[in-house]
Amino acid sequence: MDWKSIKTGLQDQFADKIQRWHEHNTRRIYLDIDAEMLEPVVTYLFNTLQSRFIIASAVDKPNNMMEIIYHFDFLHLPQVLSLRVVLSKDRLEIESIAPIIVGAEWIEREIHELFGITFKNHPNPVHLLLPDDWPEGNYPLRRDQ
Amino acid sequence: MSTIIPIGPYHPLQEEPEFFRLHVEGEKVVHLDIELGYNHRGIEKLAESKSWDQVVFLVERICGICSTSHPAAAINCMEDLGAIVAPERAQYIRAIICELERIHSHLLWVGLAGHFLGYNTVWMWSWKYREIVCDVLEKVTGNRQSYAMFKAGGVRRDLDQDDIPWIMESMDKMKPVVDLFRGAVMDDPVLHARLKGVGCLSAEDAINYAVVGPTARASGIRIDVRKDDPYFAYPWVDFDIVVYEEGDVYSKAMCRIDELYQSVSIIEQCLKKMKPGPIDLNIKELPPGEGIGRAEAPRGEVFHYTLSDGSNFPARYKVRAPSYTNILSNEKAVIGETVADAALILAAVDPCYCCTERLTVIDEENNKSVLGQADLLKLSQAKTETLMKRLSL
Amino acid sequence: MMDTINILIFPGLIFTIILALFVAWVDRKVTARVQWRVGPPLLQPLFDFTKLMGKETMIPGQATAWLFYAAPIMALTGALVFSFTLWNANLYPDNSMVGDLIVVVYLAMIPSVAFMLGGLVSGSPHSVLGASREIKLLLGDELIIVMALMVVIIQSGGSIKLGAILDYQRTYGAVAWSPSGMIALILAILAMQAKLALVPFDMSEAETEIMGGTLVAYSGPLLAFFKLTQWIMRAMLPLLLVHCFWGGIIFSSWVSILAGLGKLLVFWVIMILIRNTNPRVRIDQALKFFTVWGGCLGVLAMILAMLGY
Amino acid sequence: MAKTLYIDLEKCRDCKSCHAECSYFYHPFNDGITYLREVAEFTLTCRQCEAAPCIEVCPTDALERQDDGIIRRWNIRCVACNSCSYACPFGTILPELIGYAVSRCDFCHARLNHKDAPVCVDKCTLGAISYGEYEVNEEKNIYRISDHLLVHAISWNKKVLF
Amino acid sequence: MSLKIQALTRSIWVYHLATGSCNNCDIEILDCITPRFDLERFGIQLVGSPCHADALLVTGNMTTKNIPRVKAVYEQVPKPNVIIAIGTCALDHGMFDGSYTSRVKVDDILPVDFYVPGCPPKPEGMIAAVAKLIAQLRQ
Ligand code: SF4
Ligand code: SF4
Ligand code: SF4
Ligand code: SF4
Ligand code: SF4
Ligand code: SF4
Ligand code: SF4
Ligand code: SF4
Repeated sequence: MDWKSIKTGLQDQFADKIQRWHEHNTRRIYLDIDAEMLEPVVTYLFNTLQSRFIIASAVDKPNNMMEIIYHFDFLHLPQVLSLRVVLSKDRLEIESIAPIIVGAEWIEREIHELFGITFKNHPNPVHLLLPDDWPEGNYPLRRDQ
Repeated sequence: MSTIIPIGPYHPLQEEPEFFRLHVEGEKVVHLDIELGYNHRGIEKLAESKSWDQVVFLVERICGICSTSHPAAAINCMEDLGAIVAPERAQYIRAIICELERIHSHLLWVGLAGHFLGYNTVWMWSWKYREIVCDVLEKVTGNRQSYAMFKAGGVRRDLDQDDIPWIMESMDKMKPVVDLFRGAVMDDPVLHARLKGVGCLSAEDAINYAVVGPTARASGIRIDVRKDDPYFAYPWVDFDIVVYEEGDVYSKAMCRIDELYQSVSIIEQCLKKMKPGPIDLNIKELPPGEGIGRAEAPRGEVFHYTLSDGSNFPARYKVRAPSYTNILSNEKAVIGETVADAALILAAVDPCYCCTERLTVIDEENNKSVLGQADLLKLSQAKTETLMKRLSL
Repeated sequence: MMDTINILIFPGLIFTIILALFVAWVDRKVTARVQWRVGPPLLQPLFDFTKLMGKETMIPGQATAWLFYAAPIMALTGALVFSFTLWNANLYPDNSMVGDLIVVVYLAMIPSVAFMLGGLVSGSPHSVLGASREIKLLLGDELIIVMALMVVIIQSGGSIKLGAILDYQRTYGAVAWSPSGMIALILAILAMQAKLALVPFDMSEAETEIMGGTLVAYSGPLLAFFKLTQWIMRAMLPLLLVHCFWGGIIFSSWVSILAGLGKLLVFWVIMILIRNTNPRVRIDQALKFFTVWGGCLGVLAMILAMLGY
Repeated sequence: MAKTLYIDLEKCRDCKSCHAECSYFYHPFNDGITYLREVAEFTLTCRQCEAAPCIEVCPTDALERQDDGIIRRWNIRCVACNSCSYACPFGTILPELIGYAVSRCDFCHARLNHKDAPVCVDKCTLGAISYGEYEVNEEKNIYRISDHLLVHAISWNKKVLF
Repeated sequence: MSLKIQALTRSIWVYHLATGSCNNCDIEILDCITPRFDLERFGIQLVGSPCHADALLVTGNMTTKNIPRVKAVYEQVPKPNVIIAIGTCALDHGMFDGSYTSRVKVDDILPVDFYVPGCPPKPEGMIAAVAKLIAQLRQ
């Protein structure tokens, strides 16, 4: 599978759902999508395009926003595709992708404890890194604390 | 009733504390719980209060074994952010350091794996030969670990042209060593029986758990950042990706040993191709924006993501170490194996070995440990012995 | 007077301890050399021992205190008496008071039992487990030792006197040179290895193995006693083999004394080499090995011995 | 007309220590005003010497003259040794402005949407910062530094004065 | 100088305790017992149980999650003993100063006797430290 067909595949499949397609350079591609679209896009990426999940990075953003960036790559291709999902801090909730990709389980737990984002339908939503008696509502990587 | 075997969090040979809970029924492992966080130092947060230069030093201290792969990913990340291309000589030097580290790390693994199988002598021997690499690193970078060589846009120290013959010589010394260890693993029927077919991770699971590095390559997945997303001097040198199909512990071991040859050859090629020239661009600033950096650590792909606001401190720094995904995959690999093998399987992904060194069986009812780490170690070593017996008698 | 010297200096307390410390050093030195290391200085075991004597003793909360104290003392006493008996048998083979094989075998068992006891009462789950394994192991290796010694007894005309065994060998040559004796010796070496907790249960110096062993909760002087017991047994069990299979040490001339010590050295080296070149055995495997293979060979050796081979 | 930030550098000169707080989002220790003052000083009061001692003395080549003649400090290279401020014969580089952590100011744009004044305005002890609609006026020594910043300072460049 | 101390200085058994380190210090400690450096020459050896230890080597920057465990281990070490903090982390958090997971230093929790700075200290450095330690104990 080459990058061109991946690109056309994605664009055909989710033409109007992709809010922004940004190529930082030929190897680093950022895609902005709606939170509701995450599940179908990830399913498509993982099952149809056979991408490999790398990790998700959450970023606390100004203006009451929180971002989760899901990074994917493809076997034998240099491209890293990053799906960006923006959440409002008033409703920090997103569908878990761990049911689709097992490898996402830990990072979602980690994001949950460090940023306070809730992952719906996560198979095992408990603390990963912090002690179990870590105060509720204290999210160390958030900037408002 | 299933018994719980906690692994951790302290043991003499261990490095950092982590905690596994093996649920066992009889001899079979039925479930694995992993508890992390004893080592959680909040590096991602700390990175936000360090300047770009300091971030390189900080990520170097994520882990001492991979102490150059994190900086490698970090500078890849910064160079991606600032669209910087470091000078050629710097790229060669970087590749050399990375490969030296791979040799040292793989030898370290071989030694500790030997220890785990009951061959303490192997441990001592491989660490003895590891000193060759440490010497080279000390001469080139000034330190045996934590080399502080990399910076965005170049390297901090040049490699002395006069040292090259000596480094070449050291690399020549490495080859018979690798032959020795390869021969030991290949020809030893006990090891075959002990390692083959144990702890298999299928290619499908490898993708599912997003494993990387030798753990993935041993399952037949041909991924290697050095080839897929070339960085440093890797596009200019010739090397192969070592792939084994079975996904068992034997494949993982062979994968690592074969990579030693590749690393030695890459270093030699780099030393030959290197020309005198500038080693640093002395960059001025990093623009606002995002950057992604990847590097192939001895244990697999290291991934860094950063967000810059244009100041000299990152606004967000995300690190994904290879063990992060590899350790989780144990959840799959150990199921259905015996306790004696479990320790070995956990160790096979090279999760900074230590993680596997802390086992105690806990009786679920009164939560008292009844089987210690040493016993598991013994179980593991005993199995080798049994096999030896079966094969030789 | 002679008796006091006998008991306290030679071949009793002091001599035994010195020999034990020496063997402990040889063990560590050879191990180090095999691993490309320099190894500890000659007096290292002595320093270790003295240091432990000066340390605080911690009694684990769950331990049965008096048994916790008694076990190491019992172990050490057992080992000392064992060693004393053996040396006396070699020194004065004609003295009928020196005891017989059955006594010696029982004496050799005392330290193992004490180890077990210490492990069981210290309350630490690790040591309890270690102890329970040692019990199992004891069943296995004791059987083999008894069978091997049976061969000796049969060969030397049914006598269980230590002196008689030596006499026989001095007249007809060492037991080990006969086919049945050889088999018995090999079995005995393996069993000895197990008894010394060297191959299957290395509770010795190796740092990783101590955790989970019977000694895990011991500290200070009590640990020192246990260590010393271990060293004494390591030095002296080979003497039992020399005595039973190789004609013992003859104290008639310097040459024969040296030759005797040479025999002892051979066994020490065999012991250390086995220890260094082999991985460890799992408990049930060891048991199976001892009961099935060891048992068969033992029976075979006994039959051969009865047939006069 | 859009609202901009306005800094009276002349007032700042009398100030013993800066108490202006900054609500910049990404770094808790960020001090946007310092950064703005640094840029303003370099733009307006620096004499832009031909053989600039500050550039000469900088051990890490962190100072560089831009095409428009204005000196700029590159944030990755600078190690905050303060040599430049001692070398400057006119005292225009204030040591307290040359910090190791280079701060940013985003003029609190996105967050406040031009409705309220940024926190630095309220926290400045001498009232040197304000937020509103200002006009460039060379007569009154008000200069534009960037789209969102106007500064009042006596510029040496002002030919009339010399 | 008592015989006790004399013997102690010639036979130091160490137990190695990582409290959230980066592994480097720990690897270098292990390096000290491998062929190149071979600390067994001085009677120093790693032991597996804190009950047997004379010296506790503490590395790492003491994450909050580790504190109870570290205390539990310390209580098992019989007196007389020495606590040696190895590496900059164990001294002063080093690079990790200010992290939200580590608020206290090693010497807030354990009575540290010796500090070996370095990140990581080289094996030579650790051996030098041990030599100094022995010299001091003998006084
Ligand atoms: S892969 Fe292992 S050695 Fe490397 S940084 Fe991660 S934990 Fe450390
Ligand atoms: S407090 Fe106000 S007047 Fe004082 S230095 Fe800061 S900005 Fe200038
Ligand atoms: S403070 Fe910065 S700019 Fe000034 S001389 Fe030092 S390094 Fe150069
Ligand atoms: S204070 Fe430090 S940097 Fe400055 S001159 Fe002295 S040693 Fe050099
Ligand atoms: S020395 Fe002072 S006045 Fe001259 S260019 Fe440098 S900062 Fe400006
Ligand atoms: S405008 Fe906002 S960002 Fe700029 S200095 Fe003031 S408070 Fe800080
Ligand atoms: S070793 Fe050198 S660079 Fe490191 S802290 Fe000390 S003086 Fe600074
Ligand atoms: S002192 Fe340095 S090398 Fe040692 S654990 Fe800390 S960061 Fe790692």
